[in-house]
Amino acid sequence: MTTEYLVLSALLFAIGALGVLIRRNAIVVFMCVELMLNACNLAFVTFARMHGNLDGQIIAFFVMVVAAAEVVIGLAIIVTIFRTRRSASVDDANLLKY
Amino acid sequence: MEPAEIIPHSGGVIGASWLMIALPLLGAAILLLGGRRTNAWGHYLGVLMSLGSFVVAVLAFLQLAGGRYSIRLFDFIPGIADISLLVDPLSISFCLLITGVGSLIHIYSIGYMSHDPDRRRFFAYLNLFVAAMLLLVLSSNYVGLFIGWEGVGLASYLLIGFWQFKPTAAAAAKKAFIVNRVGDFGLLVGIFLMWTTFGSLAFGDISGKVGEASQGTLTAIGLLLLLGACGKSAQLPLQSWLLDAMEGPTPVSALIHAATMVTAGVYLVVRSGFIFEGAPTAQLVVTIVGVATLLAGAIIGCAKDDIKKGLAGSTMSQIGYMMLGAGLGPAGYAFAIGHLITHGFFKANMFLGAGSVMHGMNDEVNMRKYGGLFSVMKVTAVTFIIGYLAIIGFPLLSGYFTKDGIIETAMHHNQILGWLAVAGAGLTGFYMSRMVFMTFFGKRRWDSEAHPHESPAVMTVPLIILSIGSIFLGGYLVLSNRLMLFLAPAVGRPEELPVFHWNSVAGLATLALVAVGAVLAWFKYGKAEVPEVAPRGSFVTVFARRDLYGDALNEALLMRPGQWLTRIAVFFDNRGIDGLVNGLAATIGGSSGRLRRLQTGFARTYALSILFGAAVLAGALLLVGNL
Amino acid sequence: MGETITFWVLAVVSVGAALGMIFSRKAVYSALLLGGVMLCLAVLYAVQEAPFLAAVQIIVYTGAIMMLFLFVLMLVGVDSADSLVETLRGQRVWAGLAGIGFAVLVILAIGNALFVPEPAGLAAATEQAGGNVQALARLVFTRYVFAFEVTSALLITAALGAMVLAHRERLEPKATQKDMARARFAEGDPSPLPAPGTYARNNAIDMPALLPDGSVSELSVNRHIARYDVERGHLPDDPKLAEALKHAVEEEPVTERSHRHEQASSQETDSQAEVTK
Amino acid sequence: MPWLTILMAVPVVGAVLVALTPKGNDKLAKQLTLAVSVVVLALTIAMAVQFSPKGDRFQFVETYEWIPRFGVHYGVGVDGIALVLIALSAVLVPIVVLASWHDADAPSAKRSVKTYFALLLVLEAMMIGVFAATDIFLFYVFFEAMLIPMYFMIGSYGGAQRSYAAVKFLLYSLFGGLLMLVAVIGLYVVAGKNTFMFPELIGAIQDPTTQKWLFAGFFFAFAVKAPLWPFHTWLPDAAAQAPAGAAVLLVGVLDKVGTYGMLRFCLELFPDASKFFTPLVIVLSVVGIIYGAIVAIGQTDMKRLIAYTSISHFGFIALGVFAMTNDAGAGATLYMVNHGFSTGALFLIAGFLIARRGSPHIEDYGGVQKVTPKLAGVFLIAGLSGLALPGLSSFVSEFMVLIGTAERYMVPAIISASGVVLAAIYILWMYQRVAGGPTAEPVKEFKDLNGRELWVVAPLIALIIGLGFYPKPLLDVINPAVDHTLVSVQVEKFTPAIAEKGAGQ
Repeated sequence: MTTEYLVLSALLFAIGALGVLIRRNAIVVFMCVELMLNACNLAFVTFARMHGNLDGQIIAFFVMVVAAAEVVIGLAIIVTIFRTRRSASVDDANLLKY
Repeated sequence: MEPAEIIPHSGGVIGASWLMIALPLLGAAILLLGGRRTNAWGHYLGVLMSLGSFVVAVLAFLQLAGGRYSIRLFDFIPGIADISLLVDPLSISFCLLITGVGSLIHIYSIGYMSHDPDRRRFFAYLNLFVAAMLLLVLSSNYVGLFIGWEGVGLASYLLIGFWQFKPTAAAAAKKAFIVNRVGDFGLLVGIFLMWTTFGSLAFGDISGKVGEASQGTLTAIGLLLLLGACGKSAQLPLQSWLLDAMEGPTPVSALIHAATMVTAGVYLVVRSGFIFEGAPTAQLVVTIVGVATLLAGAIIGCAKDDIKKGLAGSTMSQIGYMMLGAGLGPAGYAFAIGHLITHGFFKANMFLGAGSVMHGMNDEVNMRKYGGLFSVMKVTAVTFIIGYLAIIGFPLLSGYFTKDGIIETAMHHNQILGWLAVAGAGLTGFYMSRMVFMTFFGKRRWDSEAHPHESPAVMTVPLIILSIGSIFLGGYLVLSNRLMLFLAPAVGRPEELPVFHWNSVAGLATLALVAVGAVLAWFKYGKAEVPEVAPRGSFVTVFARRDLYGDALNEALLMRPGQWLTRIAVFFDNRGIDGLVNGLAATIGGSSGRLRRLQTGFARTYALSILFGAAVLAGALLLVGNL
Repeated sequence: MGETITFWVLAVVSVGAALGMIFSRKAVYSALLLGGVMLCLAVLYAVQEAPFLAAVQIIVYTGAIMMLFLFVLMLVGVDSADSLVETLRGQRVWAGLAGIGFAVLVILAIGNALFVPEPAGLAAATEQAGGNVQALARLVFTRYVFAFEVTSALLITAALGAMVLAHRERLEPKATQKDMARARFAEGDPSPLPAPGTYARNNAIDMPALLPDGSVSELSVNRHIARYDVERGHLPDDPKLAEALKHAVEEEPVTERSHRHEQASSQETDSQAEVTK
Repeated sequence: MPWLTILMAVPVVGAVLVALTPKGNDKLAKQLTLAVSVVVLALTIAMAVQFSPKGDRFQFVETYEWIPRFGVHYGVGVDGIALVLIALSAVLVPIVVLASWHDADAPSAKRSVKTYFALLLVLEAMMIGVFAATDIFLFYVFFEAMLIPMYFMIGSYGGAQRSYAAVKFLLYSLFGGLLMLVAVIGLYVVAGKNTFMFPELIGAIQDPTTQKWLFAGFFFAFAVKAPLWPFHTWLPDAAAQAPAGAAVLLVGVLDKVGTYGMLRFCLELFPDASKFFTPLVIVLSVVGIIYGAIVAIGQTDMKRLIAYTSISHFGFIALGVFAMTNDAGAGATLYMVNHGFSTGALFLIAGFLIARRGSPHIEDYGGVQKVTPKLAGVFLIAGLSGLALPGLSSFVSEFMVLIGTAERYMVPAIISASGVVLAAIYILWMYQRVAGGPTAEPVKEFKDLNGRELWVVAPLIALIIGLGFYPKPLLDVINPAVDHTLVSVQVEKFTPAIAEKGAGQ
């Protein structure tokens, strides 16, 4: 049974990654990142169950905390960029190059 | 007869012979470090130190009595060489010549340099020279000899370039040093070869072991030493510096470039007699070089209008005679040294005389502007003429005995060499007569502002003393073989002592040729009008005037290729090696510049590459898991 | 059996929602679909013996994080739809390849791995502590206490960071009421904007007001209402009024009031610039 | 008493104090630096007096564990070779401080005056450390760390092209150093003795192939550092751009680390590889001697010219090291010291000339002798020392190197000896153009040496002349150390072609 969970997790992760690659709206990209994190959490929870060990759940818990912090900062950055550049496209923020 | 053994010695005057070197060295140090404070009395100190050396030399000579003593001073390079002195008849003869003639020239210089603001420095250099020259002749091994050898080179450099502000003087000084260095290179390599062969550099050790060395090695060493001697003594092919060296003050020309330093090559060959005697080929080369130089010098002397350069050519020629004598083995050594000593007197005499003439003629050196000076400067003229008679071998004067000895010995040894030497004597008769006639006789061709006058006593007294030596010294040394017997403990002597014949074929031929030369000179320069501007002259004259194209040859063969080589090397260094390095840097920089275009700034492109990387990793894990 | 059904239903829903999320044009839809995925996952956590995480998932993710997303979407502009035309050459193709390749490889890896046929279950682990939450708490405060403490630092830092990032530095002193009044009088139009319908012939809110001199005041119409009218063709019969409405729609971007204010401030900066010159 | 640690600590503490001096009081910083360097010199002399040449090989040994896990020690100690080089550094630093009194004041300097002097003291500590280290890892650390102060001294206080020169210097040295690091680690691993201590690692590597690889790593670093032809092009740039004082330490001491390393590490750790590579090294050295001299002749910039003469001289040193005879080895070691003095003097005096004229180009001078006889005089003496005139110190060492080389390799010795002619050309031609001829207009305003400058050159000239006539004190210290090194290398002693039996007859 657990294998299916893992496959689902992999699928969700891949979909999230794809979203990161093809979407330009920074907020959507960010959502895709969240999706990837969630996919990982699913895998952790599944592993916890598989091995009869709560550590996986603890890690998932920490991932959530970190994700929360990350979202706060990430969104703040997006808002700041939007405020100055009137754009939320990740392609527009390409000054750091060469 | 073999040379005598060397005995370690420490006491007495001989034990204190290091004073000979130390005194002038101290003088030089005081004068150089003391600066302007010593301006007032510096020249007296210089003379005093030189005289002090002379006194020590005389005392040591009196105590020597034919012995050979070594005096160890201090350890120099442990295991290779120490600084120690060898006092024997050969070295003491040189000491007497150097300090004796040197002191006279010191005294003379007080007058000659009296108007020069840098007189103190001049005396410091003279003292330095005397010290170095004495170290050269007194050292008991080749390392000490080499130090003195280069020391006199340094002094010569400093004195030729004494008037550094004259570009010609600065260039001549440099040239002298560099050409000498070529010779030094030979001497240095010779020393290496002796070290690897004998494991020692002391004269005593090497002469003891010389019999065990192969003849090839000895020949190689001999030729290398000869190269050194050629450099210092201005023998072919390293003769070109000597004529330029006349840029120095005249006392310098007299002391260094006539009487003493240039004869160091002869000293080296005689001192290394044990090597040359084992290597007949090297000896033959020595004699050939000697004869070639004596002729070349004489030819150059015939064409020079500059009185000092004429004398310089003559010096070359006379050293050629000495070299010839030195290449003839024990029979020739005594005559070579004898000629060296008498030449020291009469050539110094003539150089100082020339200096005296120049002193009176506003430093004019062109003999075509002289003429008829006899009546104006009698002392100078008479002493100069005595020197002249000595050098052309006027019977019973010094040169007659010593030069004749060399010619006779050469004739015994090899007829061709002998006759060439006779021809050289004839040339000597011509060019020296030409010099005397052009300078002291004939019409006065002076410049309008020239007011020739006799020099002060401080200059004429040394001239008189030297001319006395020029008259009597030769006869004293040669008759009854005094010098040969005196030197025998140091250099050996032939089994059969030579006997002096006034009526030998060679001697008479020499006299005849000299007379012919003198008469020719009289017709051309005494009786006939001497043009004030030199006529173009024949091919031979031009050839001689240009120093037998020695400089041109050097320039074409060494200087120009050298300049090219330098330019190529500098170019190669900047463009080749450095270019390679900088090119590598530029390549890396360029490719990095292109590579950094990959950083587009689009976060999504980076994310794509990350995902690819992750996929590759996953694939790799899968692959590894399956293996 | 029940778990299997739950899984398959939720799996299909969550994958569908995820795909919808990445392909929908509008960011708000994406956000809602993501919320859906998270809810599905919460249920799956619950199924997999992680009730605490299921609750946290709903509270933190769906409750807090998704709300933050929506807030930001509102700030940035809901109506700005994302163009789906790709601008980077080859990005979409390669992204698709990499994504599919990655998924396939990971799934292959999972399929390849040797798992115990039946999961061990967490009963043993939770039993001793007396429940999932207690067991987690025990772990958090014993073995992971350091990480936990560090997390607290992280959260504080994040909060501070967000404040710093969102904070806008005031470049000029805050305008007092006095300043605002002065500025308004300096503009030469101290009166309030005319209310719609003043001197109107009917009392509809979409009718432009007439000024005392009988002319039409464009300022009196709310432009959103005007746009609605223009789009639906509900234009008044009076051509003069209709013209005023259309005009109001065309001048959409800035309202008259803010327009005025901007002019004033730009003049101010111009004069400042002159002074500095 | 931990002499060597004190010797390193004093300049470091001094550097900190100098860096802490109040801003704007440059004079205090300079005086403090001078005082510290003189103290170091005094301590060095005190230590040298206690050194006994016949005693243990390494003396004043201190060993403490540093990184026990990898067997890295803080291990210091000196033998005769290291002692004379430490003494060289200790003598040169006060002279350099005095000579560069105004070097850092130039408006073009990028950093403050006190920084320059603090860097100088730090450099001194590192120079002492690198020669004193008996732990190879420690040696490596000093070897690389020395680059830092020198980089800043060139890059912040140098001439117009200083950035280029400083970066080139750094990159060259780092590149060599990294190869050496690989070899150091390789040595540690292959030897398997879990230690970096040099005395314990002698003879640890027996496999010839391994020896060759490790030798190559070490040698390359040292060849760049020395620098040996063809790795030399950083030196003329760095030396020409560095302020005169820094150039003295760069060429006088830093580069000696290269030749010192060859003698100490390459030869003893990898004797078989050294013998294998000897022909190559000798060819490089001989090429360097001739090539450096020829290129020096063609230079128009005084400092570059001197730098190229140094390349020629380093060829002599490397030749002496790899000739592997006692005379050549001792000569090479003595050469390292003498070269420091003579080239140091040349650089400093060239620096005085440049400070007066503001140009390093030879053609901008002329007739200096007439205006400033003292300056020209010391310039000539330093130059003559550079051309190895007998009676001056370089002659002894050059003679020993050549005669020692001749003992085993006659032809290279002869070719190298021709360097004496070329040396005369480059030095005397430069002197002729600078000091001879008519006085150039700007030269007429030159002032002769002032008191400070006299104090700078007088000790150097005294040492040059003194060691030229009586090198025995140094040789007595050096000879046992070199003998010891060559015993480890296991080379046969030189015997002349005609054996000693003839001596008694």
